[in-house]
Amino acid sequence: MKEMSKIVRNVTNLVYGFIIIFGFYIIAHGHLTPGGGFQGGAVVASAFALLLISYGQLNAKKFLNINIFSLLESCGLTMFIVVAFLGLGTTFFYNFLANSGSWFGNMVIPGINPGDMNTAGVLPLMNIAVGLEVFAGLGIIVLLMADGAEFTKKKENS
Amino acid sequence: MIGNFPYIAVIIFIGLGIYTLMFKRNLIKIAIGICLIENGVNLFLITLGFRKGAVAPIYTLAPSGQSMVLPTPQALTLTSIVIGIATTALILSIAMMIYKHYGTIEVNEVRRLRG
Amino acid sequence: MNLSNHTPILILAVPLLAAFLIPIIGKINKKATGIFATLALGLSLVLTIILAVKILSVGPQIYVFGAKSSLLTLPSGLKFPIRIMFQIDAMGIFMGLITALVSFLGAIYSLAFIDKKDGSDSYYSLLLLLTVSMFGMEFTGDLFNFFVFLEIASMASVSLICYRGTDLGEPVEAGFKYMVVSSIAALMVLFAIGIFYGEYDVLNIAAIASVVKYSQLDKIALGILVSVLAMKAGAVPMHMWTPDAYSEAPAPITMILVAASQASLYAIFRVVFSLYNITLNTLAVGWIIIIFGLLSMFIGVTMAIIQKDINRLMAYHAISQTGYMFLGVGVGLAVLANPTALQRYGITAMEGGIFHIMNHAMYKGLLFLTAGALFFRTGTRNLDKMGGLAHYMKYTTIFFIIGAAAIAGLPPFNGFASKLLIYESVYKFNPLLSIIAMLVSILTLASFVKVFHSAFLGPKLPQFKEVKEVPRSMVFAMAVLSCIIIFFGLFPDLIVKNLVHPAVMSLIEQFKYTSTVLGGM
Amino acid sequence: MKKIIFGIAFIVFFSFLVISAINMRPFGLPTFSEMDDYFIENAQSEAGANNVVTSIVFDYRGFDTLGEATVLFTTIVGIVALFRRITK
Repeated sequence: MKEMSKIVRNVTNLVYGFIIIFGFYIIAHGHLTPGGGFQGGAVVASAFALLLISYGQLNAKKFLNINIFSLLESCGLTMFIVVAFLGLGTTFFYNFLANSGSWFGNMVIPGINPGDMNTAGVLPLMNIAVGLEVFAGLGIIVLLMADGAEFTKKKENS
Repeated sequence: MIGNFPYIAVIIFIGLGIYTLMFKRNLIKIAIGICLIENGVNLFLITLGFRKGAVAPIYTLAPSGQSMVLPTPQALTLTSIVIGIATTALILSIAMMIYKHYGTIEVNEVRRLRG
Repeated sequence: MNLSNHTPILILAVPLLAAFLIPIIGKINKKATGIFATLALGLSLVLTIILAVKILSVGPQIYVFGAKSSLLTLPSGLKFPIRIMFQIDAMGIFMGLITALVSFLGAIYSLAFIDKKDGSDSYYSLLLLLTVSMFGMEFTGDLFNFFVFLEIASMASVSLICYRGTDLGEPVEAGFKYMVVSSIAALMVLFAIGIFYGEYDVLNIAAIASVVKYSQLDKIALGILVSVLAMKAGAVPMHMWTPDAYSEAPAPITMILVAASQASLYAIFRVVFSLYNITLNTLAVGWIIIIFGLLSMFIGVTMAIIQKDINRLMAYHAISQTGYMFLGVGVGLAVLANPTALQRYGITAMEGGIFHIMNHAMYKGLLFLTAGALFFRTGTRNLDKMGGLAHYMKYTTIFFIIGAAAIAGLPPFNGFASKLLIYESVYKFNPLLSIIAMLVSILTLASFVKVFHSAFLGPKLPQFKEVKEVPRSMVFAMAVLSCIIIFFGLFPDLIVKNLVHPAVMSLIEQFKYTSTVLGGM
Repeated sequence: MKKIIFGIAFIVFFSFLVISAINMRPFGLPTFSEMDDYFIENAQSEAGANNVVTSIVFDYRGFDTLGEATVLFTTIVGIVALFRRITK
């Protein structure tokens, strides 16, 4: 994949930060508004895909590192399963923080309400864990497939 | 019959997917066929959850006094969409690997897949 | 915190956590990943045995995820469960024992078999994930959860089949074939789940079983589920993926793939017996399953005889042996609505079929491992190029003889025990079926005599001068399997009475399955 | 020959699909909805989340979500294993 024109690169520079922030917004508000870990993670990963195609694969390798992504992915999944394990006092996946008064533990007003970030127990934690996993995972997929495409093209030319 | 129109759309999706898998001999087209079936099934699940005149099942600033659509199919579809992404990614990588080894993505030119 | 209540989830969660951690460990030390995976699977095996003892002495176990108590299936006066649950009865734990044992031995065998420098962290991670998915398919009591685990199983097995695909073309082709087959199967299962959800608005297997009406839609759902799961299990009209996948995967993975296709087989039995039971037309469905079995037995063995590649030959035999399980359980299903015939020979036939699942996993695993050992030392799978290997690989030869005798149904080994149960009970149902089964057994013996003759007997060949016995961990895995085969062959009554009979009864008595969830309704 | 067999199989399968589509309950009018009504009523008090879908995804059916994340992880590990010689 070659570097694209200067217009594309400049627009990418302008936009990708906003895309990432929007993705994290979706992840963080998963328990209040439409969205959640998967959707937000996919949005963040699309920012990486944008960087990859506008800067070309070789240049993008300088700031997108597969090893870091792979570490983040494992961390996200481990965090997810550890949160599930923490409920093991009662059952696996027990929502031990909901309505407890501590972290994310406010009582929610039944019925229609404007929404409170500090509710829903382990759901926000799991959203963050899954968001981390999904954006790192999709990032790895995109980078690896770009590598593979480059390799097959090289073989075609030779 | 006209009330069941969304289900007809679903089976057209699935039927097209199966047709592609059976009669097309190109790896990328086979991947597209699988995506079509997957979209059909996702559409089917979402269709099951619809309730006439209802709103999305989210309480944050929802319009008052209206019923909500069934939430379970949405959760199931979310799961199956992510699984679909994973399937597509894996099948395309395998197609790339086959292209690397044989220089073609036509099934007829690859030895074992012919049968 | 009482951990003994949480054994069902720990069986899955321990290997799953290990699989997530292995990429991180692989960054630090590549060699440690194999040991780590083996330890996790060993722990899982110990937990499975503990759970099995508990289930066989106390009764079915339930584990509800996220509820206030792990036994709380019905919250606050509802008539149906809303949460995902594990529902493990004697049949589930029977399959669980096979899975745990086979994957533990597979990991031990892999320690020497897999090149440590080249991507071994991915390999062990996928192996753990495959194990987890098989456990999930066998333990779950929720249809959608079953679909999720089916997808994990297909992804992990496809990746493992393609594992040698970096240098060779064939593994990738086999992987592509299996990928297409398993995606269609999983999506059709999801379609059937959608039909059930649209009709009854429940996803729990026991809850659906209590309301199922066998209407037109239920018939279509049954047809879809049985045909696609039979495709995943490798029954004959849809068997085209089996020889490729079994012969191209690394040997320990092939052994686990056999167990994975048996998990699909288990799902068919679960659908037919626990979900529908006598609401369906048992005679017709039973005969359909018997015909699947007959076709698999006969076509599998006739295709096997003409093969030159040792792995493809064994793969066709695997198809053929799957036929015996279909035959035994199909006869049991056909007479399910008829209590006297069920008592007279139906239960025995099912015992034979279910016992054969375990026996097949053991001896077919052993045979694939010996084929892997031959490939590991000689580098070829072609029978025409082998010869005289008994001079160099004494242990492998002994293990191969044990496995071949077991698969052919010779007396002191376990294959004989289960085949005898099938022959004598099926004969009472329909003598012709029993005669075909015996004929297939004879053809199997002929085929393995050929393999033994061309691979092991004969003079010493010059090109195999450097060949020596395989490393110790591989010998250990094969030796354990051989001991189990001999033990099962010597004391079949013990196993049938304590393990197989409870499993059969838990399949037949649908009422027990639903009442453990729905509380004696 | 093969095409004819495939064609017959396709027609049979498609007619099954058509039968199931015709027999399905009417669109937009669920016959039973006890499980979903339970979720809509109790998600706020039990899981404490305004978004009922998220509370199903991560609380009531959390184990499915673990499986789903595992599917993604499996795929990634598989692709890494498949491309391990190329990316080096």
